[in-house]
Amino acid sequence: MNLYDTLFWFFSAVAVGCALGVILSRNPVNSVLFLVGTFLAISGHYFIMNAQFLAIVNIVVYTGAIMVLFLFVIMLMNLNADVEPQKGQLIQVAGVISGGVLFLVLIAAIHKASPMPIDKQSIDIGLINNLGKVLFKEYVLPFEISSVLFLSAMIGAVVIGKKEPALPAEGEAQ
Amino acid sequence: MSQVVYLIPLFPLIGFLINGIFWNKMPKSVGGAIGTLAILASFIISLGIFFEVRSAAFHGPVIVNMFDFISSGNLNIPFAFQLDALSSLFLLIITGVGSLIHLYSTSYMHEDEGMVRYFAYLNLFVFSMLLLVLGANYLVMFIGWEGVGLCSYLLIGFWFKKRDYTNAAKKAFVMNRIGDLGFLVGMMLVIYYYGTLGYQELFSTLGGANAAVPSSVHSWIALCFFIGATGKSAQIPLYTWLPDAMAGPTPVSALIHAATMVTAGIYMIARSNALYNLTPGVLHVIAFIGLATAILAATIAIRQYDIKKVLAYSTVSQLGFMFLALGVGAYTTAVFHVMTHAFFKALLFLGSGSVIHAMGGEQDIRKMGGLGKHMPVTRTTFLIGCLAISGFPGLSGFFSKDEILANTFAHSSVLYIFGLLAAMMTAFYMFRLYFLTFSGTFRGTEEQHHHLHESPAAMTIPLMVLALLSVVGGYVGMPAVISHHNAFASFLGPVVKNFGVHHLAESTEWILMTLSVVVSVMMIGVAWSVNKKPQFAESTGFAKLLENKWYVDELYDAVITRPLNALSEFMDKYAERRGIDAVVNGVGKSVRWGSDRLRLLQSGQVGSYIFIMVIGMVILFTISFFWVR
Amino acid sequence: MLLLQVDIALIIEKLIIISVILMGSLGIAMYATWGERKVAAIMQDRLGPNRAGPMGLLQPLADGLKLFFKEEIIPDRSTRFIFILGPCLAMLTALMTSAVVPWGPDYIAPSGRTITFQVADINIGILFVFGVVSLGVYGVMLGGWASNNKFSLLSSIRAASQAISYELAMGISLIALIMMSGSLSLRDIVAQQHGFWDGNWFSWYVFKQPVGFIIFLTCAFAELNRAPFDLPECESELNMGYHQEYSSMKLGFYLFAEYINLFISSAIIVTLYFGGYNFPFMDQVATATGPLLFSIICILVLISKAVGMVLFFMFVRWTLPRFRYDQLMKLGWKGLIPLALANMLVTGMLVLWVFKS
Amino acid sequence: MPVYSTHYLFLSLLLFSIGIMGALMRRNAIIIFMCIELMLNSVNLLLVAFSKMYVDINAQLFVFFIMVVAAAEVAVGLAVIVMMYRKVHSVDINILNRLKH
Repeated sequence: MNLYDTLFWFFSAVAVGCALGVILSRNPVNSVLFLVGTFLAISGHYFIMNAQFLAIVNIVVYTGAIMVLFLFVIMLMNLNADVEPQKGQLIQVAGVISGGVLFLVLIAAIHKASPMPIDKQSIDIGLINNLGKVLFKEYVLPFEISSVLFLSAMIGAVVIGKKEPALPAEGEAQ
Repeated sequence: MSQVVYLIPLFPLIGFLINGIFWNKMPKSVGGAIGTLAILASFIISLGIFFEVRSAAFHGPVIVNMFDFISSGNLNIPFAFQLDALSSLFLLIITGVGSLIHLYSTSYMHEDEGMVRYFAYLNLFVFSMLLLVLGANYLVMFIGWEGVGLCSYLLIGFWFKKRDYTNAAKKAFVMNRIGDLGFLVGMMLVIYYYGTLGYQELFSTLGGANAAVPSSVHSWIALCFFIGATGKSAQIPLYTWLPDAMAGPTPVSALIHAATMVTAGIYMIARSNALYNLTPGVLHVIAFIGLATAILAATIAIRQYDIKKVLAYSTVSQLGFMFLALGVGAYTTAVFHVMTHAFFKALLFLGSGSVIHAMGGEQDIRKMGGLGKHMPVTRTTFLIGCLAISGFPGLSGFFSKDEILANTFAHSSVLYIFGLLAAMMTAFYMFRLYFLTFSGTFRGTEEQHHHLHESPAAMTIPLMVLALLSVVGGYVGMPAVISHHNAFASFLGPVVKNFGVHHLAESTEWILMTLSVVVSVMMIGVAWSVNKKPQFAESTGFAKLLENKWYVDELYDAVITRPLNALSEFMDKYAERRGIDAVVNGVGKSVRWGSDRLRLLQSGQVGSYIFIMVIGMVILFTISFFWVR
Repeated sequence: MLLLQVDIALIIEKLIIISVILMGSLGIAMYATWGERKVAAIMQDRLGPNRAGPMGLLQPLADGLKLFFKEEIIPDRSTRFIFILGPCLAMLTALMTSAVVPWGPDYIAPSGRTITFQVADINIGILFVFGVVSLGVYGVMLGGWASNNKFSLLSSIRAASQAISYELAMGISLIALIMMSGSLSLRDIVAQQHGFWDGNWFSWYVFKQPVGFIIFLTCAFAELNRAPFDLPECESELNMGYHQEYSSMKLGFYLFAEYINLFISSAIIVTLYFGGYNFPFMDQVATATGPLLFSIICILVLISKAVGMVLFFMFVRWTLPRFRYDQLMKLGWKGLIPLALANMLVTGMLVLWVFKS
Repeated sequence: MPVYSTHYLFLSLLLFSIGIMGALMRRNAIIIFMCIELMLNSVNLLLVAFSKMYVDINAQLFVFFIMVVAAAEVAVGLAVIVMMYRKVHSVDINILNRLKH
């Protein structure tokens, strides 16, 4: 068992464990932290697959920005385990069963797929200059469009989150 | 010159657009001038094209492709114009007579508030008519065909405030549509069997190597086209719209319902001569229908009192003559008669317009009489028109009608006798009209008598030009016995191939000519003697039958309209309400019943939606991975 | 670069470097507290700490000892695990940044072995710094929230939004620099600033990117929560800020993390804009001395530059008054980001049209 | 036991299914939103694995774009949730059943 495989199993265990933590923990803040853990584990996977750029971008975007926003919102609303709405036992069991059935169906469908070895290290396609060349040559239009998407999402978020003028101002730092 | 052919329809289109867009903002004289000048410009280019086609350097038809109109699979129909002897001749007739009538209209319609609108319609009509004759395939012809039908509708119902007039317009439109259906079916048959609509492609493959197409198909196509022609050219059984169409302004009657649009059917059949030459049976039908129409319309014309109705029935009758000529295979003769008829019938209509103008809108000839004294120009030109249509020797009608009769005689002497009968009646009713109108004493009111006057120059100049044409127009097609060379027939020869026309012995032709002249002159005399002391008693018996147009309208009403109405009512009450409505409502009700139950699934809880979505995903995956192999 | 191809010697070498850097940063951070008090004293014309040891040099040790022996208080209604996690995260992220800083030039040992004075030369060093900095927010946020104190919560939210807002301007200002350098690796960037005078212009990026430097510096103030942007811990509004409920070594962690951050940020600023370990006439020095000595000189140069930067931070803290929160946000969003964008645009045009080589 | 592409396949499927379970089990809109992010990430992981497997860089660019879309989605989605909280003072999705009426 070499380092690569060890790291794979380690990150996989962390990812799955943290993912379970996300859905099982009662406190939303804990969920967020577990999700951060999952994302870090996934970034670790990217690292060992030598996709360094994506790994760092994953950290910066997901854990550094998106999850902070989640945490932000949860803190603003002061959500904790006490106010967490809970579903009935039956619904939860049904959710687990249907999710599990979906998993089993998909596994059963692909379990015969011929395993191909992941060429872990020898290829530098995940490095930033290779990625950048393709991104700015072949995907320049999607890139530009996604920037427009970003802009519109930003404006949309501002418009949605804008206070109605009738309401008194609330302290929100967003 | 042929490369600028698109200008010919373009000018009227521009005129239409200008007049149509600014119809309520423009002074009448400007609108009239624009309309007239547009047609005049077209006429000038048409003249150029005509001389180019006539020149020795011209070989075969020129096809000018404008753009690809329909391109789908193997079917490729370009928007193309075809220039040859036939189309250039029709161009001349349309634009020439058209510009004269436009000029006439500037004066005739001057009192009318909708004059600019009128000119817009008129330009649109000319545009459509030019498309009809210029098109290099049946589709372009059909566009023009529908366009002229539309304009005819618009112009007949021009004074749409009168209910009768709009009804007449509707009648014309519906009748035309019935014929158009035939044309459409014919076109589809052509596409189905030949995969093209272009004249050149179609006629070159027609009946030749393409043996896969059964010959009966040719007959069906020919018949369908002929049905289209009967609608547009007012033949039995679709002729009743034309007399009613006299509701429109008189210049419209002159242009559309005498000179141009109604000859579209003849143009189409002459154009499709290659097709009809393959189907002698259909030609017989055409000849028979044409002759029947000629006689029927002539008999009706004898007992009409409306000046325009007489002319209308006369037009129907003359169109019947043309179809008779087509039916006996003498296409060039038919086209020749189209041309001469365009001259003298337009002249007669415009003359009657002049009379109506003078009478202040009165159209009943029983209230006229003695007008010749007051309007000498109208009288003289009208007389020339009457002589021409009656076949007086030396005038245009003489040559064309005589040629038709000669060809008919060569075909069958029985048909000839009936044709001669129709020609006799023509002379009679035309001169009955003339005498009742222009000679004798005035029978109208004092006020009308006071107002009688000659029309202004804008109206009399077209009359004089047309009268001149009516006199000399025939000399281009003098029969071989007189000039040894029928210039007209040889001009059209490359395009229009006559079918089964026998050449008569010279002596026979002279005899036939003399006979028809004698008969005509005789009938003029009869008409004079009958109308010397006109009395308008309530007619009885046969005369009444004629006066009521053989009760054809009533017959149609009883045979077609009423049963149809009854059927519709029946359908409305039972099939529609109990059958279709029940089905439709039943579908609605059952959907409603079902959705009442399905609604319970929609709990409004997002969670349950996700649940259902996941379950659906599982089921779909299961099916696609494990069952569907 | 193959990330996971390692041998035992390399692992040992890296472990040594890591521990030295950790110890070094901790030590420097310790004395930064002393330095800060001394600077404050100088600015306020007083003596500052002078009891423990000569010139009060033992003061940081005494302070550390005091923090160790303080009573550990965990508020009753706090979220216990996260309450402890907060300072740990703050410390962790503070220390992680140092991994990509190149402390000195390569030293080729007599055995032929190349020793790089850098924990990891990943080719996306700057992005790594960003990733870690963005994680640094968690320590503050979680600590403030877990305390279950509204002042702490407000403070941590302030800290987080301030950090997120200024990260944008910081990143954009850095893009301009990256455009010029053409590499994300800090090692390459330092190598490009070799010496002091390169050809016909200064080689340090502070001269090539003055606007970018100013933006970056301003953002660094905000990221470090230091005056004039120390809104999260402004006593007049929020008592003590997010570490109000902390005591003992957990408080010590927070304070320590701040000074470590201060030092590492200074090191990074120096690396990016002031040539890192490069100094004028370094080639002559390199030939005059042996390679080992030269490496040590370089490391000392970098550390002294960083210490100078730290002193600058301190001087500013005691010079400028604190901003108001809305002024802070306005400066960040309406001032620095557009400026950084314009800088990026101008740099891009220059790189594309003027300096195309 | 060496690592093959199927390992990544199973791992990302597992993460995806956990995400789905979470979306089904929880009523907190934010948690559901987070579960969606988790599912997106599992797909990203699979894409990167495939990109390594086929030595194709395009898959990694798709990951990049998925991140962009996810970020935009979070911005709008969280704004919506904040707005919802402001109106009904809860993030329970079961309260949002206006669609029923």
